[in-house]
Amino acid sequence: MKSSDHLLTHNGFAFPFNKCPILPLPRFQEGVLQQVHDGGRVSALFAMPQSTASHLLVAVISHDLEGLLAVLATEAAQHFPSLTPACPQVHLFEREIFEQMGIKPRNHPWLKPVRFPQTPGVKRKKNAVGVMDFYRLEGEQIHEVAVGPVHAGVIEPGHFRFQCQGELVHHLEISLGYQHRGIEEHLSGGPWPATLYQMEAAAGDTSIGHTLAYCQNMEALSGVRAPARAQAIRGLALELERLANHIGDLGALAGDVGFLPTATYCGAIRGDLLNMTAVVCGSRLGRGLLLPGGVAFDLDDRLIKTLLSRLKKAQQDVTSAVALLWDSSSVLSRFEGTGRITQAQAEEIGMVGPAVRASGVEQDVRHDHPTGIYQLFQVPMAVLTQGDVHSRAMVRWLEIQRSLAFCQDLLAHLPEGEVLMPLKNLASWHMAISLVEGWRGEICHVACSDAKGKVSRYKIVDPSFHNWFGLALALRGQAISDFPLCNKSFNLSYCGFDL
Amino acid sequence: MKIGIPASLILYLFSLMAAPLVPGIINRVKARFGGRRGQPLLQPYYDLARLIRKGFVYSRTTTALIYWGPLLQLAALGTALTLLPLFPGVPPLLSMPGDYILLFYLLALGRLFTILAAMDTGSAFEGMGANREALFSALAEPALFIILATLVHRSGFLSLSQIFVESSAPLALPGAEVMILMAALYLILLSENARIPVDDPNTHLELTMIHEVMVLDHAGPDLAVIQYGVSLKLWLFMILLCQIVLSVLPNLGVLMPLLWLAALLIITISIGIVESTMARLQMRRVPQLLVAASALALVAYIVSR
Amino acid sequence: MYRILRARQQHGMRTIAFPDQEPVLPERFRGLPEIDAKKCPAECTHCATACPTRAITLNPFAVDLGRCLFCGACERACPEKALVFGRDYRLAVRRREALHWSGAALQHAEALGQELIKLYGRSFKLRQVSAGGCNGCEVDINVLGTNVFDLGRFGIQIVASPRHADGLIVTGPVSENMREALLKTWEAVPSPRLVIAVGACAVSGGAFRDHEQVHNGVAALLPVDLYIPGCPPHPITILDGLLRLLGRRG
Amino acid sequence: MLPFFIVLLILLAGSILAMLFVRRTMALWLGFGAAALASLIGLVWSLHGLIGRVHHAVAYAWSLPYASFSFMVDGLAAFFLMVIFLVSFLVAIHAIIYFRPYAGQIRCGLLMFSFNALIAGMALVVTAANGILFLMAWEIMSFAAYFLIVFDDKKAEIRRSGYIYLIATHIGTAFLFALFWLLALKSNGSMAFAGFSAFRTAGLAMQVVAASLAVLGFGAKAGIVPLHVWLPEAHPAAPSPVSALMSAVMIKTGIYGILRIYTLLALPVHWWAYGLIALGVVTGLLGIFFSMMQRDLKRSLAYSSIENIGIILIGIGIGSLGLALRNSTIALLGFAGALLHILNHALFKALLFMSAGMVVQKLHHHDMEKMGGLQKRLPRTGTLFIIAATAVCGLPPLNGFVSEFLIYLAAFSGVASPGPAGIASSLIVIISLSLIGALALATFAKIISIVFLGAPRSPEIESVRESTWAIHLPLMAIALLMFAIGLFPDWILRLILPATVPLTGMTDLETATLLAPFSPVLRGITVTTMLFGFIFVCLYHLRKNMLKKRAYQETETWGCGYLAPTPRMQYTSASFADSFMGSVKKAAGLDEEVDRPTGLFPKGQSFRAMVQDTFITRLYAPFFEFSARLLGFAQKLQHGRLPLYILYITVMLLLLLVWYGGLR
Repeated sequence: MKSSDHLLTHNGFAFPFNKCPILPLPRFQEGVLQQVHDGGRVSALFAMPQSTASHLLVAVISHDLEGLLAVLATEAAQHFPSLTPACPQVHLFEREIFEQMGIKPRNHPWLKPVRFPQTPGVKRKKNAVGVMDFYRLEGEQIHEVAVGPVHAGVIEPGHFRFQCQGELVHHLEISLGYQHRGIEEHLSGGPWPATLYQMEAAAGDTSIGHTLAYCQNMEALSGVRAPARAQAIRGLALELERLANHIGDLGALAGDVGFLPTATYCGAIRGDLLNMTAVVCGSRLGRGLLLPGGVAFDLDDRLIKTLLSRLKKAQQDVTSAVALLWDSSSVLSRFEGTGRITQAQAEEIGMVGPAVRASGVEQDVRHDHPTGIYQLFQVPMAVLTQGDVHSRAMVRWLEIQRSLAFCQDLLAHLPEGEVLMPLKNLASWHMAISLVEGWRGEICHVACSDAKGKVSRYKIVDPSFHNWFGLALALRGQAISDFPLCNKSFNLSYCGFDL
Repeated sequence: MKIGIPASLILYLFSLMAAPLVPGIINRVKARFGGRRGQPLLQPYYDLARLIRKGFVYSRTTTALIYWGPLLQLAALGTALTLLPLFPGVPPLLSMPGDYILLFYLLALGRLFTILAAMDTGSAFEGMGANREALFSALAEPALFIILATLVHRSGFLSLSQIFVESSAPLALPGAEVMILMAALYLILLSENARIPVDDPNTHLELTMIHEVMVLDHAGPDLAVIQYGVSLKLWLFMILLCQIVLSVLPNLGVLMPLLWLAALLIITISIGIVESTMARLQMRRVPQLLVAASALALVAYIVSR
Repeated sequence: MYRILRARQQHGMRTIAFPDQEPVLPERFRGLPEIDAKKCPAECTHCATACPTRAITLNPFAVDLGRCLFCGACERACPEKALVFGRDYRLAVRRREALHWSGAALQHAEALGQELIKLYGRSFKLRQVSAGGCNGCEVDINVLGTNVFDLGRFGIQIVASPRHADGLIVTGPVSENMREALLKTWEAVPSPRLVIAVGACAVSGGAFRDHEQVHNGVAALLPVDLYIPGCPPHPITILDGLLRLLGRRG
Repeated sequence: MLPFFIVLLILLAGSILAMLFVRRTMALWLGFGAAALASLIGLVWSLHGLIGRVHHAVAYAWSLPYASFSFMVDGLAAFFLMVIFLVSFLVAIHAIIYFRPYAGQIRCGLLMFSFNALIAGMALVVTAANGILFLMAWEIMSFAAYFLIVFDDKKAEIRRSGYIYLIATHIGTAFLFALFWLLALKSNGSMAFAGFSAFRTAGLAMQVVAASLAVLGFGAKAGIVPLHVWLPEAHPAAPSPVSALMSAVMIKTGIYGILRIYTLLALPVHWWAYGLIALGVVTGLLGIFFSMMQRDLKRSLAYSSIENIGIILIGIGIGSLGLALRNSTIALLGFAGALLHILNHALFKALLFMSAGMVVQKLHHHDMEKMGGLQKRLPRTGTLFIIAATAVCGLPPLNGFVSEFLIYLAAFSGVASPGPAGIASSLIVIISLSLIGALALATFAKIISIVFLGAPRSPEIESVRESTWAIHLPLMAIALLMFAIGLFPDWILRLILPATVPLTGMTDLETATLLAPFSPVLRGITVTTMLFGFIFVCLYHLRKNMLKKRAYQETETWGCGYLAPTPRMQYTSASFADSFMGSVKKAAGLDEEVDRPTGLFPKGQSFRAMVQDTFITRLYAPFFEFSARLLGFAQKLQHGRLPLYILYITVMLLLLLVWYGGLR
């Protein structure tokens, strides 16, 4: 790493943007490739308008072992040579840049729409959502299966295009964008009164995760630190969110193979976890809990006791419910070997979260780039190597146990003090980067402020943005009837991707 | 060829009425197992009553086959039930040597047109379901006929009514063999009626369903016909199984109706228990299950010689 | 098998007694707001300015519950504690105007007409369409299917195909990208058919109101028969709305 | 016999007139009209013979050594004549309109000539009572069929199909030469059929050899696996009405031959029954399996003919088993089932090929993967095809069910019979019949779905329109006949009984007595199917009344709300067949050219699956390659052309030499 080529920073910190060197394009690209080669991971790559003619390309590379974030920047005008052939993990970022700003990555192998924005002001001709040049396995004998946007269950909209020979899937391509609500675009000039609540709804099942990343950025930009007690409550909420979703996922996985006991019990236990969040803040999804500067609700001893006893109960319940799953050979035969992603694949496409940990990659923001309470309380990382549905389920189960222990520990040792600090004005010309390990994986928010201390560009990278491609790869050569199972084992967000 | 007595007619009408109760009971069992209140016992009837009064929606791609399918299937099932002795000792409405061939070929006719109705929509989902249905039922067919051959072979009679009604000790199979035979028939029952471990009647995922996905485009009264047909088909297979069970039990005379109901109830509950405790098989494992059913039936046949 | 039975024993019967008994809601649950207008100082606009969705209008005071995110910002902002969130979870209404709440009792959702009640009273199947929803409302609809709420006991079910459904349960502000899919789904539902809008987004656009990428709710495209506000609504609020619609709670 | 000769005369006149006036549209009426007229007369005459149990036998001297113009029409021959003339009549009428586009072309004249010759040849084959005459007739029939197959001889693959047919059929003929030579040995060199019965005294080994030669020689024509390979080549190549005629009746002459020889041998013994059952099971299962795998519509139908030959063989087999077991009920049911299936298959396969032909004529190809949505555009053709397909699956209330029912009943009787012998083979019959039936259902469900249902897979289908009513009339007649047989099987079985007489060796009275208990059974089928029809009609009207009062919406097929569904989002024929192959893809002869998508961003891969007949690729191709190498010297003499043809001639010459030598 040549230090003159980039700026090194930490998770949850802000820095004056002019400290970041603007490199010539080739050096920028070499730098990105070099850093990825040295074990870095592209957490974000985006463009921000600089003037009418040119844009600034900014790359945020996570160095997980060192706990550092490298920021690289360059100027780009109409087009640039695509990095995708050399570094596949940027392929969606480049497509996004093309779609949002019209800067074309030349020789991009799959330059297709990402979100099909329909809004005026975007320099693209109107394109119908989901209608694109899908990969096609030629030949009249192949049939395509087109699933979505309206799925059979209560699921968000997305379009899945399978190239099938009978039951065998040769290729799956995923086309999203149906949930596009323009969150990123509308953040410019903010923060607005509704911004916090849009963050809560960026991915509604990850309200705490996204809002936390947002709050950390706002705090960093305004130079305020949330009090320790608030940090602890945030950690508690984040883990409760993880618990609820992981338990729900295990139940859903059981449901997908028609294994009723675990499916029903986990469904109910998930509700119990959601209700614990509601004990803290009145909302099952943690809406209204997090504020920039702290949290809106404190916990008293009575509530802590309630939570502790409920956690204990949930622990017993979930242990017995999930044990049934691992005891049932009919379930295991469905899980094992299904939807494999190798470690090499996972690293190549830059996957994150439990999905990558199931493929043998040690990576967890709570461990690698800890902020807030995670600097004080450790959560052991859960890593498995098979990369199949079974591993992804098992990683969740390990994380459930560790999060349960963490929450109980935390509640027993809650720091004293205030829970909310007033926020100051945002520093001008600063950039802040915030990573949070949401239950799906790394959430990356990058905030840039302009001269007036308003947000000039806000970039959100949901873990799903990295992982959808993994799901598509996992399906190659699989039976199409196993798709729902594979899909659930990833359980990715559509709205978090579409924003 | 014999025409049945009023008792047969009453039983026939009773079957037509009672069939939707079976999925209702299965759901109650599953609810008990799952720890929930669950759907009302009569929910299948409520559903039928609602569907029959709803409007129609048809795809522009489809032809008349989309509603011919369900109608033919129901007519086939309605006819098939007249050939089946519904109660021990009471002959069916119609009977003749080889009636079981006609019975299962009528069902096959219904199946062909159900498949065509599904394929009529030109949707890959329905295609998938139709394909699975065609394959699995093709594999179930030999097993079913081996079971029938075993019955014929043991009893020496050529019609269902003779096998189950006229012979005094119908099968006279020793315990083990009849158990094997019932196991085979039970597997076929689960597979032909789209139950776990072959299909999951509760799943809502287009890509894994078999029966449900074939009727994705049927609405209103057409769907009512299909759902009623589904319960009739389940009833039909349960009666067949029940007859085999009762044929090895002693005749209890006046208590026979109770025994009959108990047997039906036990079969129903057992389906609910299987669904509450087992996971679904992977799609490519289902053929193995069906071949296993054939093998079981064959063992019963060979052992019974 | 033995383990399964033991687990069953341990987990017990989970279905809540609602609607026969009132539900147990968390202490901090934010339901229908309560206003004590007498406490309001003249010219005070704190609550209206704090509201992220501008749901509050003053002079006369009114809250558009359809826009309200139940975030509690107004409650925090009110210096006099004149506006507090109550614990009344019954929020579903049949007409959009009924959500313009000005302190009086809410006009709870009325049951469907006699004919439709006869048709759907004991059997009601819905097709869910997430039209730009954030998976918050979806989560709380999904939860209705668990054995805690056990939607099935009322004869209500979420079905796989719109052809099998009697209505749509729509979440999200209806993004432009979902508009046609929503309409196609609607076309596929055999009549008579209903539309249920769940969540602030589906009712009014919620936090995304006036984004050019969204349509500010379902009503812009389809006739809505039941509005269930909240962000997201508590499952019990949704259940209450559905049961009222079917005339099973009055 | 006079009417029979008049029939032949009309056919001959028709052929000649058609050739003379080939340049005029009228030729179609002359050629096919003569065929229709002759067939009608023949039909009435054969029916008269069948019902009235009139046996004909005439013989005229012939200058050819060992030959005589000797004809005999017993119940069996009358039955086959009836089938031949019935189908020929209907196909000829259909052909008058079908071939209109070719009117005035020379090749059309040749077509009609061969068409009439084929009918005459078939009629002669089943009436000939002299070995030489029989073989002459056999060759007339075979060559006529050859010229019909290569009607469209501009296409290389059609010429290739013609060669394959010619080779296969003449290898078969070679075996027949040997067979008749063998039979003649025992009757002092006489080629008269009547004399062949002396062969009954021959030893078991001789019997086995004769029976094997018959199966090989006639089996090649009938399409018994593994001698079936010409069938899937020839049927798609020939114009569809010709395929109909060939598939419906010509291949049945092979069955006739087997049955005829059967009456001449001292069978039945167990091994003969087992052999036939085994052959039938293999033929039936492989036939339907390969039928499922095809993407060519007519090829798939051709394989289905092989399957049905299998069912017929199973029927004959179980009939023989009945004789061997001295259980005349089983014997009678088996033979009656087989004979009825011959008639039934003739009907539904003719209907299938003719209706498929109308599809092919509109689209100019037989590739199912490019079809779809035709039911909406060709409703009459589609409905007729669906009726025929339902029958071919052996489903009630159509005719196919009745014949399969009889064979089933024979097998179940075998299972129920107290003796241990034959129970196993009866069970095998039951298992394989049920499996064949279920696979046939799947296959035809696939064919109907891919061809007629769903959305069109190629744009030219949009403009396809239905033809005139007239062309469908003969097809509808067939459909009506099929329903009639399906609904009133009792009646049709009585018609067939005389044909079982020569096979079972029973008298008319005996067969009638034996069958008497089955009349109620068949009437039971009538009642049950009537009840089924009644319930269906009630339901249908109930729905129709509902539809009047209810809201009705028309929309697109539910596609998850996706904006731009395409016809590619439909199951394909290959996809449907894929799961049936399971793990035996390679063994099934599936030749997949898959360029699997690899890498993260694949581009431009393609997939192609071809199912080749394993018997061609694994058996014949290596054999002929080997022979061709062996005959390499001849290749040089012939400028390296057509080694296979040379092989054929050489084999023929060799066999003729042997034959002559043997007789002298």
